Amino acid sequence: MTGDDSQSDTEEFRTSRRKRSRIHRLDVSSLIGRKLVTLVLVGTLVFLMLPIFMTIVASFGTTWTGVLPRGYFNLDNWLTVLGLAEGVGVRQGVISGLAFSTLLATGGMVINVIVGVPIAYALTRYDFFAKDYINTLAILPIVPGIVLAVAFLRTYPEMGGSAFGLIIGYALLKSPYMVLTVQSSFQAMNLQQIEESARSLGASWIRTFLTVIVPNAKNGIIAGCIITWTLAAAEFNFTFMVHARGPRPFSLFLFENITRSPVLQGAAAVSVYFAIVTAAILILQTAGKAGFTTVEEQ
Amino acid sequence: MAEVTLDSVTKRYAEEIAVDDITLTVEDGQVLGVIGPSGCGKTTTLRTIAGFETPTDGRVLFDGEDVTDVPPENRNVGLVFQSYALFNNMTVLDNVAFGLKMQGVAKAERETRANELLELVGIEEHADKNPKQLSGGQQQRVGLARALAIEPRILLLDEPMTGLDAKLKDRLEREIGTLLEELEITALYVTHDQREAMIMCDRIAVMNDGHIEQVGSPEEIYEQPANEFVAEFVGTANVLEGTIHDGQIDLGFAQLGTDGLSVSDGDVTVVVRPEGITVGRGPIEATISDIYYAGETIQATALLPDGQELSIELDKSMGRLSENDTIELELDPTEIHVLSN
Amino acid sequence: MAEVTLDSVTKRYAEEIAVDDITLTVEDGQVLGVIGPSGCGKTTTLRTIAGFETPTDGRVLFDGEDVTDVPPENRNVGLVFQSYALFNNMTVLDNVAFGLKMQGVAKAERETRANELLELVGIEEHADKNPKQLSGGQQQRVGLARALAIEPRILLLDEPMTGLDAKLKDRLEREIGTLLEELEITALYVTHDQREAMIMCDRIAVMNDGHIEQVGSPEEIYEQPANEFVAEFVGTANVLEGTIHDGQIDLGFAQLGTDGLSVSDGDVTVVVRPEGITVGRGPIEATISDIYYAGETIQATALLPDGQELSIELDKSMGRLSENDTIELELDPTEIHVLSN
Amino acid sequence: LGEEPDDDVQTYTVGHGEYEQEVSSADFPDELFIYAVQTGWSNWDAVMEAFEDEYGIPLHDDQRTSGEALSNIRANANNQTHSAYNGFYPVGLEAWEDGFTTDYKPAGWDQVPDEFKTDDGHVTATRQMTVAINYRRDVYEERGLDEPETWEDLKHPDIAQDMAINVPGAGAGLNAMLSINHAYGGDLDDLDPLFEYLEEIADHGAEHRRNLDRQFTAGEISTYAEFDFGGLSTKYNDDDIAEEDVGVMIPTGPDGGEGAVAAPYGYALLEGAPNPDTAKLFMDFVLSPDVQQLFFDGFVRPIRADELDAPDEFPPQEQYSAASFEIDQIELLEKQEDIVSEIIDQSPLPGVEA
Amino acid sequence: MSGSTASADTRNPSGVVAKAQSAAFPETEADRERRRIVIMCLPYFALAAVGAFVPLAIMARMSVSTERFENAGFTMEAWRTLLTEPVYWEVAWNTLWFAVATTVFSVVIGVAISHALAKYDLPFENTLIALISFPIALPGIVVAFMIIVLFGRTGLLTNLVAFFTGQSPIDLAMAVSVFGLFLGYSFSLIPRSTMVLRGAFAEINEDAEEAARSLGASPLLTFYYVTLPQVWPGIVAALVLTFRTALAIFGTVLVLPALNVATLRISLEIQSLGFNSQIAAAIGLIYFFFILSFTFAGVKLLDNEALKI
Ligand SMILES: Nc1ncnc2c1ncn2[C@@H]1O[C@H](COP(=O)(O)OP(=O)(O)OP(=O)(O)O)[C@@H](O)[C@H]1O
Ligand SMILES: Nc1ncnc2c1ncn2[C@@H]1O[C@H](COP(=O)(O)OP(=O)(O)OP(=O)(O)O)[C@@H](O)[C@H]1O
Ligand SMILES: NCCCCNCCCN
Ligand SMILES: [Mg+2]
Ligand SMILES: [Mg+2]
Repeated sequence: MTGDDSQSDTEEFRTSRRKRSRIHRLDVSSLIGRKLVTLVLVGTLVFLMLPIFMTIVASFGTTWTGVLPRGYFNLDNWLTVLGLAEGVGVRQGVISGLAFSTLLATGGMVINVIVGVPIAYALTRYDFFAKDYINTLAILPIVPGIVLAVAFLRTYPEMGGSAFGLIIGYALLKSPYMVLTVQSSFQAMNLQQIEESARSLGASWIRTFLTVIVPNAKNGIIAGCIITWTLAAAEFNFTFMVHARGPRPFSLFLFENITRSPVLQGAAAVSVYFAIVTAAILILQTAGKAGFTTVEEQ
Repeated sequence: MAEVTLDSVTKRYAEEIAVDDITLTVEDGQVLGVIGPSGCGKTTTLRTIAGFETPTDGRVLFDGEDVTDVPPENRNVGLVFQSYALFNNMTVLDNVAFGLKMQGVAKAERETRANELLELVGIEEHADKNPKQLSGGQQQRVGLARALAIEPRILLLDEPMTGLDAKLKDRLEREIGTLLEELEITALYVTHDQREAMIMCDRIAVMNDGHIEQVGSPEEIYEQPANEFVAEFVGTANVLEGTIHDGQIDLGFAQLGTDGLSVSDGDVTVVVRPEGITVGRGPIEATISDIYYAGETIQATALLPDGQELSIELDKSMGRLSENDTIELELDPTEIHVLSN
Repeated sequence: MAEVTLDSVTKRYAEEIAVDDITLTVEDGQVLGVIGPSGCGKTTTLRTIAGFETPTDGRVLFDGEDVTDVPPENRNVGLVFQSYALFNNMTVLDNVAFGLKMQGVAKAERETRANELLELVGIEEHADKNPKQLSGGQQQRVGLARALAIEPRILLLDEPMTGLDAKLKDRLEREIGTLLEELEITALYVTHDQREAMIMCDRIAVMNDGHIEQVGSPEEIYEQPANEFVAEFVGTANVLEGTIHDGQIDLGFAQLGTDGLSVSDGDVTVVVRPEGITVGRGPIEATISDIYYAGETIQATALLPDGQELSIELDKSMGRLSENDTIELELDPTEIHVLSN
Repeated sequence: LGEEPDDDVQTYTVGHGEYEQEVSSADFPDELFIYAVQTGWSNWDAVMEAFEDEYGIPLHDDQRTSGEALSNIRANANNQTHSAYNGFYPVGLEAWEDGFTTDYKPAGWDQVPDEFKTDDGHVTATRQMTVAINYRRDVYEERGLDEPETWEDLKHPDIAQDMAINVPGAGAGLNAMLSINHAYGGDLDDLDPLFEYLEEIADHGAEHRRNLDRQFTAGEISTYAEFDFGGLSTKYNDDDIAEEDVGVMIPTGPDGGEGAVAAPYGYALLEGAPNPDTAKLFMDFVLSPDVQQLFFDGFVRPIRADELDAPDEFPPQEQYSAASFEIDQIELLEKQEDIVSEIIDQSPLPGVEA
Repeated sequence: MSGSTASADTRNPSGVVAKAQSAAFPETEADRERRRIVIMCLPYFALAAVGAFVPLAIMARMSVSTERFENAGFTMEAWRTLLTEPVYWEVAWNTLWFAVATTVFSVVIGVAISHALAKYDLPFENTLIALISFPIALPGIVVAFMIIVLFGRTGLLTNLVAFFTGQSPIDLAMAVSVFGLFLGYSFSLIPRSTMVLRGAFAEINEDAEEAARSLGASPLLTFYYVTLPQVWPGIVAALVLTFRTALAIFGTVLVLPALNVATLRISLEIQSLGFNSQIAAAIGLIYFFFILSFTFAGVKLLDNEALKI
């Protein structure tokens, strides 16, 4: 074979390779436009992520006139929303409100675990009387927080302003998220046989539930914790009506900064929220990993 | 180790009867195979013994003691599932040690014993892995070691090999069979593969539609099936109809003596296995209508002049036969089993 | 019907080579079995022929025509999957008629033809049901009828029996085998069950790790395996090491003549199947270390004085033997296959 | 909570006339809850600090608007969490009418003009704010606009495009709109002049928005109708914007007539207050001349202004004289809800529902 | 207890009383299981009773109270007002059409994304999924802020368009408009619908798709005849869950009040319109029963498997 031949062979080979990579893919989107579908994906991603990113960036800016915020790196917005800035403006302890809200959200989350995990389990594992109705209730967003709050205060006047009332409300309003996420975790497990294995090995039912079932559903439970925690930490409607005394819950601070402050300051407030959400996610994931298992995750 | 007895156990679900008045004893140290078509009640029977199902009627006895209402965790029964059902939140070692932990065995001791069991099933080097990292066969060994760790009175295995690769299954069948024998453990082994049951079990129960059709040794089940269902379900069977008179069985295409058979005149159904048919010589003329080379053996279908078909087995030494070749057959009277008369 | 040729086909994924330079021809009307361990590239080979994978290198030819870049829908290839892959949103009849509908065949005509095919596979009475209402075996027949309806040039079957009940599998193997033969269709039949391949296929390709280790008739594969892998993978094999000198094979425990074998002095590896070992008489003394009643046969392991083990098969007529019994064996020199010398 | 030793207990005399009584420091709470007494508004920072200095009682920083305070009072009808209402005077009258207030006349009550207190001592005004137009002088200059003097001037497209009026639910918003309505000849029974006006500015991009001062300094809006307090405190106290860039003027109607409501703010002791005595102490404190002066310092016109010196930073007195007017608070109370809902239904400006 | 004498009837009690009794004092595994179910459901019912059922009953009472601040007297006035005042019909209509529109849009986008996630070899797929699902954890008021950041007067996109067209950003700002609100809803709903749909798309039987192709179906026909019917239940589940969520969104519309929907109206009744607690309660009840029956229909209609996030 001469060098020329081998040259043209390679050439031909390349052409056919190129042609091949263009042909038929299985999915229909190649026809209506894989490009279009990818564009939708990328567009959605940008739509969802860009404002989050811009919020964080803007919170460190000095002005935002024109396309992009300018004047970095500036902590004034953060100091202002955290109540640490000199001069006029709201001085109330934002930090204490944050701590208070963290406590409330954690309380709501804990109740959601206690309440949501068992019922999600019962609904996934067993067949029983009125199951469909109970399932419906368990995943129902009851009523908008504001009217629930009015009814709540009318039912329990003494709970006005109590942290306990807020925790109960958060637990109730956010429980559907816990039930739904944990349910999908249970559905992905071989629930019955795992449970039966543990029991045949001498574990009482409750021990089985706590040491085998729950740890195996940990991803769903952690996901549920994250969602219920972050939503409770910023639950505005119910808080707004029921909160009266004690440090001002974070959600009210957030709402005020979003609706009543210039964009850069709002951005700083929302960034504070992102920061605590990120911290909560990291803590919950770390705690979840450490607490539930004897093996390293792959 | 214990003797298990099911005493007239019935399990009824809303729509149907899963187990229908079963009475059965598995003797101490015996491995009972349970075979039968899908949905015949095998799993339900096992779950009733383990205590997860409350029988609608009847009792479950371990060594004569009524355990019908004893909770599963107090029965000391080991379970092995087709799906492995391992605890993915624990290492392989902790899976095996779990039962001992529940018994309150100290950590050091239970880990020693769990390691011994992992060695027994040949996967000691994987002790610290997550079960998910193991292959199917390895996971099944973990499942077995975990069940054995509590030294169960009874071991229940529900299709533990289904889904494994043919080659691997072969190896595991032998290994687990040997292990069960050595440990002298009482076990119920559910499978839908009759060959597996014969290789691994001391006795076999053939179930159908919630009933037990027959219980016996593999030989009994294979050679003296109680009825047509068992004959057809276990191995290849030629079930033939005939009549008896004058001490002769008349199958139409063949007449056989009834020496050694206690039969009376009238209609008769007999079972003849392929191995009971001698090929190459004999009074029956037939044509090969189908022939398969199957490695170890050559299997064929012989078409008789009266239109009946017989499953037969050819000897390789007979040389190449092919479809439409004519052969001579003889039924061995001693290999004939009378089903009903 | 067509002849299929794979010409130096390689399929590389990011991490690994699934199919490694395979060249293979399936002749018009032939059924080629493809066997090999999990992950060896069987499915990838089939998908390449069907057009769902573009080979990294090499060509696929149908009747000499390069179809490497023809989209699947224009190849006229029938596919049958282990998972059945039926369209659950259509009736059984519509499943079978789907391919004809795609060809633009008029409704009345395609239904007539679909009904014919359902009759062919013996499930005409289920035509109006939803596939989910059928048993596994019935669903697989629908899958087959659906693939056959388009009168494909080539039929590709990927483990169509895996997951079926042993009994049902047995029956379907024979039925489908007969059907493929009658239709004289070119087919590739993937299975991990070597017995199934032998029963159903004209020729068998044994794959391992992306390569083809051997292609040949079932007899060739079983009786003259090309290498140890094939010998071990297909059936039960005793692979023995020995030396040749003076026209004698010395296996340590036995000496055999080399009549009819073309071998030279030196080390040798031979394969002996259990059927090649006569049990009951002979010069080799052994102890039974393991014995299984398997219905049709009794399988055992014989422990030789030098510690080697041999898989053997016992004749039922030999009466009850059990573990630790001593037996005498003889290797049949004509049944020995030399692997390497 | 341990009992304080006896010798630390102090008593104070509070109340006007028949309401005179002793309050004891033994009854002081750890924190006093009064609605809408909050940092960042009306110089309450200084008032809160002074009160704590004087009596050692911190006040809860209650960041509510008057309307929010009223909703909270109503929602907690069966168990009040705060001791007193504070905020927009007519909203206080609503709470009074709903029966949530109780009678108490603080020391200095007699100094409060009659039209700014209820006879029964339930609601008492403590300060006053006048509707003003706050505008960015730098932006106006850039756009080549004249400084505004009347509501009419705001119809200019270059002004209306980034102008905002607070929502009707907020006192500042409602008063700004009542001012416009009055300026164009409407009254509490006829809001049509307001809607005609809003129509015109809506076409150019004006909106309803809530708390506007920070958005104003950030340049998101260049003009907003608010109280004088808002503009003045931004002008003089806000580091983010130069003093000369903020203009505050009291607008007249198109023909130079009245165009700026002077709106009273006040407080009311709540029925069932958790700490009534301490609340009374606070109410007396707020009405005392020193504290009234603190309001002045924070650009809020105290109710006892006549007794004090007004700072120079306020717009010229002539603007107030020419433009400001008062609304009958009792009449407003009766009609307020209908007015708010009518505005919500009919305002053409986006953002009205908030 | 001695099982030996137990008859079929005593082993498996029927009738509610007998069942309750056996669950309280279990003797058989079946009884113990029944007790477990009760115990597992109990915490939820305790919370729901305290936090929802009793307040809901009080709310029902509230809607027929003659007094605004306490439950007293009886009048149907609030219900009559709801039926007769056109503004409430408008609120109902706004609520429905807007929830339907945003739901359909979000599910369509979700379908495209799930399809891409299931079918394309995307880089960093797990990160992508994490990013797309993250907004599920964001409350409505924060979501509204996201829209302000993009489309407000200082918004990035507003100013970008302004920069290129030379128009004033003030004219271009769309955050507080029905369009802005639409995007705000979509910001919350797209991640939810995508997470529901992802399951359906991940479970597509690709073998069946390949079977169809080999039978001569083009990619488009394969999608129509084989893929779509498989993902349809997932799409319905996504529609159900997304629609429910759309009805319940409040924080976003509170910050971007461009359309008077039920949640906003409830807030308005309580805050700005003089604490019309009776009307707010009546709207709340209608809302509750609407979502209850809708969810129940969803649970019945769909396989449980499909109803998950
Ligand atoms: N929880 C249940 N509720 C209702 N019917 C059930 C239940 N469990 C089993 N059944 C029914 O009881 C019968 C026996 O089921 P079982 O699982 O014991 O069969 P099996 O022999 O193990 O079958 P397979 O070989 O398929 O595992 C079947 O008809 C099954 O449908
Ligand atoms: N889409 C893919 N991407 C990457 N690797 C793949 C892909 N498909 C197959 N492989 C790899 O290619 C090799 C061959 O796979 P293939 O499915 O052809 O094996 P197989 O012989 O059919 O196995 P089995 O018997 O388990 O079905 C395997 O190692 C597999 O992991
Ligand atoms: N920090 C927000 C200020 C809102 C205005 N408050 C008005 C209170 C009236 N007293
Ligand atoms: Mg079973
Ligand atoms: Mg494969």
